Amino acid sequence: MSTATNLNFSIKTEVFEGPLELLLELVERRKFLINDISLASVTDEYMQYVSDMQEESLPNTSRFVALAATLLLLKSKSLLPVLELTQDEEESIDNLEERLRLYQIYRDAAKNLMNQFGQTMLYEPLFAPPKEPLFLPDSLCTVEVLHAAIGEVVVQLPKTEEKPKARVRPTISLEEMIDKLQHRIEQQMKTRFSELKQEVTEHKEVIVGFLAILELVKQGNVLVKQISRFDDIEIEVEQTGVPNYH
Amino acid sequence: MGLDVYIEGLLFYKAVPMKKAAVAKALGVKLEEVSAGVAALKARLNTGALRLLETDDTLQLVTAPELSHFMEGVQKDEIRGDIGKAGAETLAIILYRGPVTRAEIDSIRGVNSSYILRNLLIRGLIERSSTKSGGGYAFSVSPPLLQHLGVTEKQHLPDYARILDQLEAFETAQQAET
Amino acid sequence: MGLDVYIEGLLFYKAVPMKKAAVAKALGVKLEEVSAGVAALKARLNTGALRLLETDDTLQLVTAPELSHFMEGVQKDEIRGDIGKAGAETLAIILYRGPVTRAEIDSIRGVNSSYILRNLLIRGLIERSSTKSGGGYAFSVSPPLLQHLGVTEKQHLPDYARILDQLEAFETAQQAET
Repeated sequence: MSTATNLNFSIKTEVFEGPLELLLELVERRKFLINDISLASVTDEYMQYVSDMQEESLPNTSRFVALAATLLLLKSKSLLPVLELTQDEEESIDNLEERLRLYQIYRDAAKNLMNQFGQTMLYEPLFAPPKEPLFLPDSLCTVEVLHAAIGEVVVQLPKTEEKPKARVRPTISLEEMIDKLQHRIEQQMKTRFSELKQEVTEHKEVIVGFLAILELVKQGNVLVKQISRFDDIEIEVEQTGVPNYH
Repeated sequence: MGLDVYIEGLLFYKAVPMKKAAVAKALGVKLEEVSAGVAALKARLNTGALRLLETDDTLQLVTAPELSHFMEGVQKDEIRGDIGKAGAETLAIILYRGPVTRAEIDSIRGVNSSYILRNLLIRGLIERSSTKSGGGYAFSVSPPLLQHLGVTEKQHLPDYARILDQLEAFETAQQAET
Repeated sequence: MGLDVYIEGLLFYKAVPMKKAAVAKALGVKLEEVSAGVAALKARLNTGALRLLETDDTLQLVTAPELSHFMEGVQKDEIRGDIGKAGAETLAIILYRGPVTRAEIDSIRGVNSSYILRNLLIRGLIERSSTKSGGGYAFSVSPPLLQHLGVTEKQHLPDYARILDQLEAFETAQQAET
């Protein structure tokens, strides 16, 4: 059992409606402020949660995966500053912090609303039927008008699939996303992550394996040797140094 | 807060004449105490739009006689006004689908209908009756409106079967969800 | 008699929320004059059982918050006091940012809010109106929402000013960046 798994333990039992809610919870749980450093540091936990969601085929996983992509970019950039990001990607990272800050304001306001709702009611009068029965039809009280009105009502009936309940596979999986990112980093850094990837088969292992490599690079546990000026940079990982996340 | 404030709130909420004994009971006080509160309330209301109408054994909040001319005008305007698009939609649902509860109407329209139902009730276009299950009311079109519309059999309403099928399909789907 | 008395009489008679525009029309005055009357009425009501509940575009007479405990014992309806996390977040966005479109709400919450919006509409806690641009609806605070929160206007919410400050600070920071 590693520390990362322990941290995830209580998160797992909670249900999060959306990715911002989950991310904010992870940041606040560590009493962090919202910035790129804190977001990078909770990326592992976020990925773990989404990975579990995907495994259980929970609805709305795709929402969480989309944000996971941004988080991974952010984390990759923080660990490998030489990684070049497109302008769009830089923006999506900046936006994420802003969105989370704005969401935090409303989420806090919501907590107070929830406590206050229904506690002190202001009452309007009960309905008092008129003493003498009236009958006041108007120009709308014809079969034609009411037929048209019910037609409008039927057209406006909401589609029943509005409530999110169908268990669908996300359109893009975490593995696909990580594959793409890994490919890019390989291209840019000319490293050989793929060699490591071959050793792991479970998708969860790919995910955490990738994160682990990023960590190892950062921590200097990786031997980088440039074999010659034009050769690939090879990464050697001491197996004992790889955190075991699963 | 004085007893007058409680009496005022209670009468405002009930909106119909209340027995003094019932007022005393709701406040948990004696009848004589109600009388003291009533005197205080009358004195306080004096500058506003409301008055306390008192009979031997009842109390009711009403608008001041000074406003009676204005209130008559308001009532006339109300009669002249029409029920509006939302009113027509609600009435149509009650015509085709009635007897139907407020919850069912709200679910079909996707918005709360309670104020609209009040207006349709006041205008005598619909009626309400207690539901079998006891939870709230069921609404139906009033007999005078049926007559006004010239509808003798609901089945003869245009598109009756098709519309009812669609409403039923929707309601079944809603129930399956919850 | 002052305009405040007419407004009070009118709202008492209607018993449900009235559009400010309809109040102005019934009184034959301009909207600004209604505002002056509203201020006078609020001041006068202050010692009694009733309060004037105000949203951006409606007025309604309701019982004072001080009476809520007593009224709770008098009334029969079961109040559903739960709105849930998703409901509360959506209401917060509508309270502090409304009128607001579903797209804006979705973007702030990072999830699709159509189901929760429908639920809040059916409960009467929010209102929808067509947007100026004509594309879809904008959602705003309803009188029943304020009734449930125990305030006669949203500005009276305990942390209204604080949250508004935070939102302003956020927007200032954003503008400084760009």
